[in-house]
Amino acid sequence: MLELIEAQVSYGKAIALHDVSLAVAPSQVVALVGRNGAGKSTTLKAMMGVLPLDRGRRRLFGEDVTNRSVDALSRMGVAYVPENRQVFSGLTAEENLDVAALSHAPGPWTRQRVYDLFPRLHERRTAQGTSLSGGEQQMLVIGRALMTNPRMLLLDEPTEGLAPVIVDQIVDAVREIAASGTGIVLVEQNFQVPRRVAHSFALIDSGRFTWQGGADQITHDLETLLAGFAAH
Amino acid sequence: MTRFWTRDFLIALGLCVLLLAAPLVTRNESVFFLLSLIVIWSIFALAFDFCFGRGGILSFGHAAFFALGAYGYTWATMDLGLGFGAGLAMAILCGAVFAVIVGLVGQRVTGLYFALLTLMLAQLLAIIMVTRLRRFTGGDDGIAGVPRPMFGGIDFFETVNFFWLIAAILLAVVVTMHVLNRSPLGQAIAGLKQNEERARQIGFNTARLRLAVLSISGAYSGLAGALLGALLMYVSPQLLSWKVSGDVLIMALLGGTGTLAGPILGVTLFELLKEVLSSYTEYWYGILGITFILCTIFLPKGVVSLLLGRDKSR
Amino acid sequence: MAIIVVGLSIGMLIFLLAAGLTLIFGMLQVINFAHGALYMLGAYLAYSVAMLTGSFWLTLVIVPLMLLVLGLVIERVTLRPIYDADHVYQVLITFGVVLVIDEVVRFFWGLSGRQFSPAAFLVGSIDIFGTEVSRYRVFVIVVGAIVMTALLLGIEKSRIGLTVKACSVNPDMAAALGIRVERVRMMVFAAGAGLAGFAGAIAGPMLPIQLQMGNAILLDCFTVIIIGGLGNIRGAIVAAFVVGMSRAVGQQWAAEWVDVFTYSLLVLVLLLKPEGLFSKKERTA
Amino acid sequence: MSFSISRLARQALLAAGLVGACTAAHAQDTFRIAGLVPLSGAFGILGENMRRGATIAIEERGGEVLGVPIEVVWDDTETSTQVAIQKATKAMARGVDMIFGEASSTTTLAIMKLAEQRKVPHIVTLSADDRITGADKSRYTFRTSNNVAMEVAALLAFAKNQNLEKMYIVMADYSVGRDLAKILETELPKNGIEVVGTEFVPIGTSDYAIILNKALESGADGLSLVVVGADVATSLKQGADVGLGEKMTVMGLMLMDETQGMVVGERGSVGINSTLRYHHTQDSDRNRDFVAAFVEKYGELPNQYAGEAYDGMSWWLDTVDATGVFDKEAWIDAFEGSVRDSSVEGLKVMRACDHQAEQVALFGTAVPDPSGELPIVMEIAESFEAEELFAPCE
Repeated sequence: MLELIEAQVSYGKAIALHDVSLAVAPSQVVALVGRNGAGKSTTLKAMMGVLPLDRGRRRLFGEDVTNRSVDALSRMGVAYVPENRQVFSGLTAEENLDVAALSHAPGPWTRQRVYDLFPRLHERRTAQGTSLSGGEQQMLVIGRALMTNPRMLLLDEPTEGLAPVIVDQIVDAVREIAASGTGIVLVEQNFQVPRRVAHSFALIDSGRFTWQGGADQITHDLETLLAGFAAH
Repeated sequence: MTRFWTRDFLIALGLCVLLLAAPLVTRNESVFFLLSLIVIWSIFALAFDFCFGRGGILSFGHAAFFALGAYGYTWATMDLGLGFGAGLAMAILCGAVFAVIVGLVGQRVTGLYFALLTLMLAQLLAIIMVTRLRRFTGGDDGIAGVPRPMFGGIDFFETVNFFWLIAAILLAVVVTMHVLNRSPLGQAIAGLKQNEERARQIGFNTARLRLAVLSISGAYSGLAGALLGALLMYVSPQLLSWKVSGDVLIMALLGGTGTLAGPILGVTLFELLKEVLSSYTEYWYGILGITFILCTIFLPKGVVSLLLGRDKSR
Repeated sequence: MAIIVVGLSIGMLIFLLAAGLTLIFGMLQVINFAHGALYMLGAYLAYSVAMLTGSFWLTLVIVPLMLLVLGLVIERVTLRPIYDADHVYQVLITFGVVLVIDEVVRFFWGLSGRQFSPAAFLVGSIDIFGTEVSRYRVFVIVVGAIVMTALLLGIEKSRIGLTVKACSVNPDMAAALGIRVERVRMMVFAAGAGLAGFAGAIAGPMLPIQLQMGNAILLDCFTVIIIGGLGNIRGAIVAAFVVGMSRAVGQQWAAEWVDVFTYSLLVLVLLLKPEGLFSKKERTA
Repeated sequence: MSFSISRLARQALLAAGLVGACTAAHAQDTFRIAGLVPLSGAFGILGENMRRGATIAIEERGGEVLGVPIEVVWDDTETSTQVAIQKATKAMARGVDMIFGEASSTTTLAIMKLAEQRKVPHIVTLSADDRITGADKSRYTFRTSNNVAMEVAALLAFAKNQNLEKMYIVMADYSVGRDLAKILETELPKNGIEVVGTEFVPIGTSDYAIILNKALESGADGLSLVVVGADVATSLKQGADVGLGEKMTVMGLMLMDETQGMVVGERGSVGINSTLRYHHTQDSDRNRDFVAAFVEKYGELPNQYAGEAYDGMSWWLDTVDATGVFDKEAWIDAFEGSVRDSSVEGLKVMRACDHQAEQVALFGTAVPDPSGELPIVMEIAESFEAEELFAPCE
């Protein structure tokens, strides 16, 4: 269980998150939805420890990890896929995967299993990571995150700008990863994608959570409201 | 930047006045020599910092402007037989012209690469001046007998008198720089440092602004070089050494960049430390090094930050 | 033939230094002005180790290790506290380190130059295709080539190399994948220092061991890393040989023009291809 | 800006008048010496030995002259004229009674100008440029050591006696070196020796391998290797790698002595020929005392830099002491024409016309030390009397 408890985060003097609490359990997919600039990515960064908390705590399976560094959190089983992907330039696709395994003990996720999940990556494994197409790069960075054998996975807009057929592949992958026991926080502006996989939702606006609940609690009205965000 | 009498400006003026008042306290000639060095290097450090601290342009090659100033003064006074004023004018011109050349050559190069470019251009100039222009520069031997000024019946070969003159010039440099910084040009330059992209969008010709920064900095550097030549009565291509560029960078950063008082304080601290330490211990050089390291870690905004505090209006 | 041997031996020495310099730049984005001082310290330490143990071979092992440890300390004490500050301050602090190392050398070894001899069979000359060349220089070339190959393989093929590359390219992402970036930085700096120490030890029997030995070669190293491209180790190899050979060939036929030519070339590289002649991709610094 | 300069200059004028009016002479309670020598950089080894030699000269007289203690301040000129001038100017501002140094001729020439302006006696014991006691001579500067002309004369005579046919010249690239090369290029052919090549090398060059190889391949049987400071060790050491001394007759100015031999090692040193300004084997009471004092204090034999420095300093201080007055001009008058029959190098005469000491010149060859203590010792191969080397004063 990865938890953010009453966290406040700010950039300089501007407060970006106000007392936000969010939790994700193993095999769970939590979707974080909101309009552009609402604080979705900031929440994710706060969970990963990329941004320090002004107030509040961060907990991983009951252990307080508020003051742990990013790399320590990664070694404890939290993986992060940033929104602009950040493929390592100068490295091949396969090397991009290998980098992730460097600081982690071997686990169920191997290079082979990532290739099984995304067969396309196997075909492009010797190509420069940065020369891959957008969809391939997205698969690469998800695969790279999986190579750390995470117990918790933070995905920032994995389907942004991708063709529908690729989006389907990503959605299938997310489903499969969750099924294997990993908890996932999925940040999306597009409501349609999380609707297909998420078990619960958090709605964020101006750095505050305005609504949280299970997928079954989403009413038609809410859906319209959420769909409205995506249009912005 | 609303008040004219900022705390920084007042401190810088105070330092100048302190220097000018030194002859009232002591008549020890070697003290004046030390103070003269402080004054001249202060002008040079201010010139460097105009480029780095105000304009945001890092240079490892300021020795070139400095040395060309010294040689310009020497040529004007020794070969052309011109007076002190004309010699200084020539020095300022030489410094500024080479700065413009550097600026034009490096028009498309920015940041660290520009700094390296200035270093290489200075090295190139040094080599050409030593090996190819031996006739004009005296080669490795340099030129001895560089004259000091003669006017008003004052004997400027007296260290004290010469010191008064250059301290007054430092005061003038501080005042003109402050006025310059507050002028529209100075404001534009400040904008250039903060955000070059934005400055361009607002409609400034940033390329021309960079040239202006460099030429002004080169001019002041040339002035400082000329005064050093006159103080030592000697010039040589050693002035072009990259260590000179390194020293001025260290002094400015030690004192605090982007201010008027900082470079003067940095130079003063550097020279005094050198003087005091070397009289107590043979190992002053290393202690100086440790001092730099500690200052960089614990006083990253320079010694001047102790005086300015968080004063935003500087 | 003599020219080639001399040129290659100079090139090897410059490469050993420039490799560390360029790796450190790639990883830390810092131009390490203390690199020449570390090289000089390596040469003096090698002299003392050779005097104390009587073994030339031991110097090649002990000195790099000593410098490696020193590198760890320097990184931890001076650079680590100011990583977040402007890079200019890191350059400044390496200037400070230069002053301290210079003083340490003056303190322990005084002002006069030193010299020591290599192992007996490396003394004297050897006949290669009818010209006599110094045995020691041939040795320098061989050892340099071994180190160069090891370094290249290490960076291109090993886990460590992969780590260093990832951290150089994108330290934040590397951290998010669990890599202890700070530790990698420290290691890279230390490895660079160790290489500088190795270069110093190997230069000891060939070049004069004196206080200013670091300054002269440092400018050559800057030349190499600029031409080769900052942070580019393959570029450094090619550029080191260009510089080494041009020094040798220049001395043979146009001694007075070598420096003019070198610096002009540098200015041109900075103007036309600031990322270096041998870089495929653009780098920002 | 010009406005403020002139206004401030007027104020400076007023103040200068005030300051000038109350300048008072102060009583002399010490004899102050500024020792300006390079202690670091390429010439560091020279300066350190000069300091040692001069220190013995001061200590042997109990650290006093004219009944007052001698206060000597050694300043490291860092092998840089720039720095030397800075320190000389400061020393003179401090009000010293004499200046001792420097090593480099360039620097000495620059310091001379300052000394003349400030009317401070200036003793030179190493710089050999002819201009110091020639074109640029000054009332305040004296040279107690050899000049280039006499060294070259010795070198030419030696080369001739060796029956060499072809000479290659490797010359340090500085003003004295450029002059020297011209002299050698004109004078060697007159002695029947062809000059097959001349190479100028910047001071501080770390790799002489290519240049020495050029000399080896030039077909010359003689090499005039005129390098200075740390370059001596560099070039000879790298020459040893390719057997330079065995293949050519290598000769130079102050190229080899016992100290240098320790740095270069036996292999590179044996067979090297060089002028010797001073040699510790000189058979005289004063020299034996000096060598003993030097060995006791520093644990090694004095080299030429130390010997010459000792000689100049002790000669000057003896002369100053004999005047009995604290008057710089009187000292200078006394030193002009002074005869030193007990110098560590035999008879020396300070010429009044140009302030150059007349003395013998020595030429030595490095041979293995029979006792095995040192890598090499110098054997005096030729000795030239002052009359052969100097034109009489006009």
